[in-house]
Amino acid sequence: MSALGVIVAVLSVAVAAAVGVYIAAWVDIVLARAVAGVAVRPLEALVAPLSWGAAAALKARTTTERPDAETWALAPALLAALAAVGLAAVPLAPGLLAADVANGIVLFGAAMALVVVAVFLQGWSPNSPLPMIGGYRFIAEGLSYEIPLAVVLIAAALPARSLAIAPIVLSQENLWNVVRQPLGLPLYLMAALGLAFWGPLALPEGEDLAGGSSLEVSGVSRILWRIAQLMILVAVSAMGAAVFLGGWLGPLLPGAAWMIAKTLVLLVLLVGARHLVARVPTERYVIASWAILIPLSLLDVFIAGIQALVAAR
Amino acid sequence: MGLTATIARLAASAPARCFPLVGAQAEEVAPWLRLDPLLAIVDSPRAADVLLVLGRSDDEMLRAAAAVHDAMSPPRGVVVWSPDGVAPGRWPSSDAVIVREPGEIALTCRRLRDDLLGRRVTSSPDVLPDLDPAPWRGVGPFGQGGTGMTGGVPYGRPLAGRADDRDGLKLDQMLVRVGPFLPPFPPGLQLDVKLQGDVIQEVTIPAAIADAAGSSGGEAPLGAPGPRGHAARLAVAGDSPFTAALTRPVPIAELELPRARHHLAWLAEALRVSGLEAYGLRVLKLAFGLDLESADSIDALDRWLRRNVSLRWGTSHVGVVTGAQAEGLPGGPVVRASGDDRDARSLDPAYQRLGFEPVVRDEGDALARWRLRVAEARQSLQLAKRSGTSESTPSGVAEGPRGPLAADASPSAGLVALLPELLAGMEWGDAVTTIVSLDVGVVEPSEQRAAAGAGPS
Amino acid sequence: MQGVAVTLAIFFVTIAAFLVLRSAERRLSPRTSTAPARVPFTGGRSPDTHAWNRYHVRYYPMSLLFLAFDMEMVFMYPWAVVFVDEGLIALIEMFMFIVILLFGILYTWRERALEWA
Amino acid sequence: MILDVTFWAFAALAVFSGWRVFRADSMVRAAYWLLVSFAAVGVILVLMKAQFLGLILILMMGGEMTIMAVFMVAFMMNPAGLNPMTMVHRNRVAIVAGVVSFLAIAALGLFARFPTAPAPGGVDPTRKLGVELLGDSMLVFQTAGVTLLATMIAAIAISSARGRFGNADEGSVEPVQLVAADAGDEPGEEGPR
Repeated sequence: MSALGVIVAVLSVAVAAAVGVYIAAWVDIVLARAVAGVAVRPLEALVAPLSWGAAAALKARTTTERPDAETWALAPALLAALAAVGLAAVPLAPGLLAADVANGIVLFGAAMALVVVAVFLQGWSPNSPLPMIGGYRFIAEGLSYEIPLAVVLIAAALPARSLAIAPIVLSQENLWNVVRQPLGLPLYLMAALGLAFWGPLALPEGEDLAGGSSLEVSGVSRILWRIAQLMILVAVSAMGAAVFLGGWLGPLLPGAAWMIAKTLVLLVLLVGARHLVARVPTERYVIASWAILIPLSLLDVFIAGIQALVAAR
Repeated sequence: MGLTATIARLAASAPARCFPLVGAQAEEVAPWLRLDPLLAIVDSPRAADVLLVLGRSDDEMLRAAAAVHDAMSPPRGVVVWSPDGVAPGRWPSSDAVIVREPGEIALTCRRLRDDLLGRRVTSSPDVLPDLDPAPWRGVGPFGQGGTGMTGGVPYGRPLAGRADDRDGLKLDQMLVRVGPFLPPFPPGLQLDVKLQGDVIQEVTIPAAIADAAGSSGGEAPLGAPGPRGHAARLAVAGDSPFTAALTRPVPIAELELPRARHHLAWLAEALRVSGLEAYGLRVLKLAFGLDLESADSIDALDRWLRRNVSLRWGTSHVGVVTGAQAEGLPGGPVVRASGDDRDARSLDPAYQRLGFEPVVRDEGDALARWRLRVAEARQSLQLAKRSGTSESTPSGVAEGPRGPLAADASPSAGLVALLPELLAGMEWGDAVTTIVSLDVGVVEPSEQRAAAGAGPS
Repeated sequence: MQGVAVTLAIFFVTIAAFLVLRSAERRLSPRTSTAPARVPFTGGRSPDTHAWNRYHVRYYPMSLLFLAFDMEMVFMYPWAVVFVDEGLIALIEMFMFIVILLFGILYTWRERALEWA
Repeated sequence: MILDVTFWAFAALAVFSGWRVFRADSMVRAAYWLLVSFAAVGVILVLMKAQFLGLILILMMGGEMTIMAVFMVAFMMNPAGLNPMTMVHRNRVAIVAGVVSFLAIAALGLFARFPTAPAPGGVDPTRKLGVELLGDSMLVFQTAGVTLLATMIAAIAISSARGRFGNADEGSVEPVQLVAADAGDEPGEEGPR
């Protein structure tokens, strides 16, 4: 265990998260303009996240009458830390992995399970009605997407015979999981949108709650919350690329380039979903998740299981 | 300070984030502001740089406006749009920047924002006195104003009380005083919503609003397009063509284009509330540049809406207005979406000559109202195209985009009155979908209301 | 252990970094807070009570269902590791296990316990 | 050395946060202090080479403690502790129970014989756990499955106010009558009673 190795790993995850977040914010702006039918100007939009963030940063922090100040401060930090841990669990190339643990998808699952805590605290802490409704909504949402998320990751682990991510990537050498387990990636992406409370699953922060759990937040805290949310998007995109799109596997280019390219593809998909899919109603989402998505994810496990058995024979 | 200045320079190209307070006679200005790249309309005053006061407000709305102003995070500024160059009513903030021309609103906001962030202008000071809602400091055994487990006013407010609920649990009932400036709701709409969890138990309408919606006139359709683009569009004509049509013949094209434009602007807002802000902007652009040749664009829009499963999921079977409920309403798209074909235009010989048939849907839910409005927008373009120079026949009733206008009734009064019945038992999100789909227009100038009460002057 | 150390380091460093960044806003903008500025926003009118209350979680049956399924996941992870080695028998076992649990969802759905509005 | 420091740090955190659970006024805080305590124990498990168990503990407790928080808020008056209160009741019983269980665990720690040899290398504990669970018979899985099913059905039957034949407080109505009485009546449209 070398201290230098730990420092390098922490720094590289920080850089990856920062770059990923910036790209996500930029892609969001570009896609929004494209969908709105106004001139896109991708290069000009490159500075937009920076200037928008700067404008927001110069605002003072607001508070409410009797908030839970400590948990309110903790919420964005916790969300970001969980996203960073999730991102650290994803290998960039063979051997290039920050958090090399034997139970990679369990680590990822544990980090993502705690996202519910961060978002709930963000909504609960200000002691304000609309954010609180948002926070409670996210619990309903979180309890609904968590099981499909874990189950499709488990299905991907079946052919690899391991819960670590690198063997899962290697097990896709002949055929990527996106083809082998056709239900896996769509279910994963739906859960990923929920994790990032983004676009169609932005239930805690929906426009119907006037911003919901982040309604009372201003200034730097507001940007930090948005950054943490985008970090989650980046982390789930990277994990999706590794587990379903064959990670670093690919011809010609070096492995890391493939991994980055695949992550970006998923990131664009997830970010774009916000501009094309309407926000789903909370209650109907919960029912659909339990009555349809969870059974489908279990079906996915069986498809994966039968396939793994046939392949092993 | 060096750091602040550097960040302020970085921020210079960002849009000014505005929280609009839409008053009477400003409904036709407000939607188009979203099209301006200099501005970003935000949902929460906490995130806004500029409070944008549009049109005229009554005293009650001004009180709320002051509260919204104080809720904004400093540095903050105020821009008031007032065609006659004076601040509306008794607007208490003396440092408001007053704009006469609608076309200058965006640039003024942007300049004010830059000055605020660069610390060249001081942040607008609080309007309301710094008073706790109830005295609590040092009160009670712990000095926080509370007594016992649930008594007293800890930190200035009491705790919520219990109430029965349909699932047999007796938990707390939370009263949320919605409006008049809560973004997903129509400007001016005030509701006292009693919630348990996220389900609405009871909705009551504060007396003043019920009053306003019931009073005369004031349908505010969107102005006609003019030659000078944005600025000209924003220059509001004193009267809408629909109120004009009450008393004199108006070319049908001048009624039908604004109707289509109103429906599309409504659709843009409805899409925004559904989480599709970007697509809403596309629709808003279409509405802004709407002309007789836009039929294809509306068809494309209709196809897109019909294919979008997520929108259908969020709106079908939501907020059903039954046939019986529709019968009690004066008319309008809401009624026609519930299987009732009342439309003042059917009685107009000029429209009859054009072969006018009202668009009707039977489902009565939010989705039906969405589709009906798009279909009506399409129909309006056809009518406008076919009408040539023919004019409407004044009969004392004219069909506005929200329903029939008469000299003494606004079409929204019935809708506001229907809300308590419609919303009880709904989940919050569905309730918002329902309210948005009804297209309620609430804001009325208090002067007009007073004038209506005092009789002709 | 390197992986564990990195994970812990990343977690705590990120938390610390975000808390430090958050406290930076005091330098950027002076913070003022008056009573009217602290009123929770619902559109311009003051609330009668605190928002914190005995909040009626409408989805409580679903959350109980979740507890059972959370337990199910604990069984699935180790099962996934040994699945291929154990072969068909593992598939059948998990199939039966999951079908049993699906009856739970079916029952809940039929009882309309997932609905709340 | 670092390992020891980390272990003691998280052990201290687990104890500290366990103590905070009973000092917090807010139900949400109490629940999440307990989560912190569990998470610290989870990290300790990971440090003790039971990585899967440690992580799964954190994974499960994330959801579980949230559910607990939500239920505690729903059923406790003054759930956010706006008026200070004490979370400790029946102190004498609690002290006795605490001392007894501490002594029992301490005795276990002092007198039990722990294996002194380090865990053999090259063994994947998760794999071993899987083999143990699947084992020679289907007993473990199927017992767990049936138990969980019973849990679910019991939980729903007890907690849910609605049923497929109408609400619980109205008694059940036969489906045939339901169709006749309830035609076109959306449940969402009912007002609160």
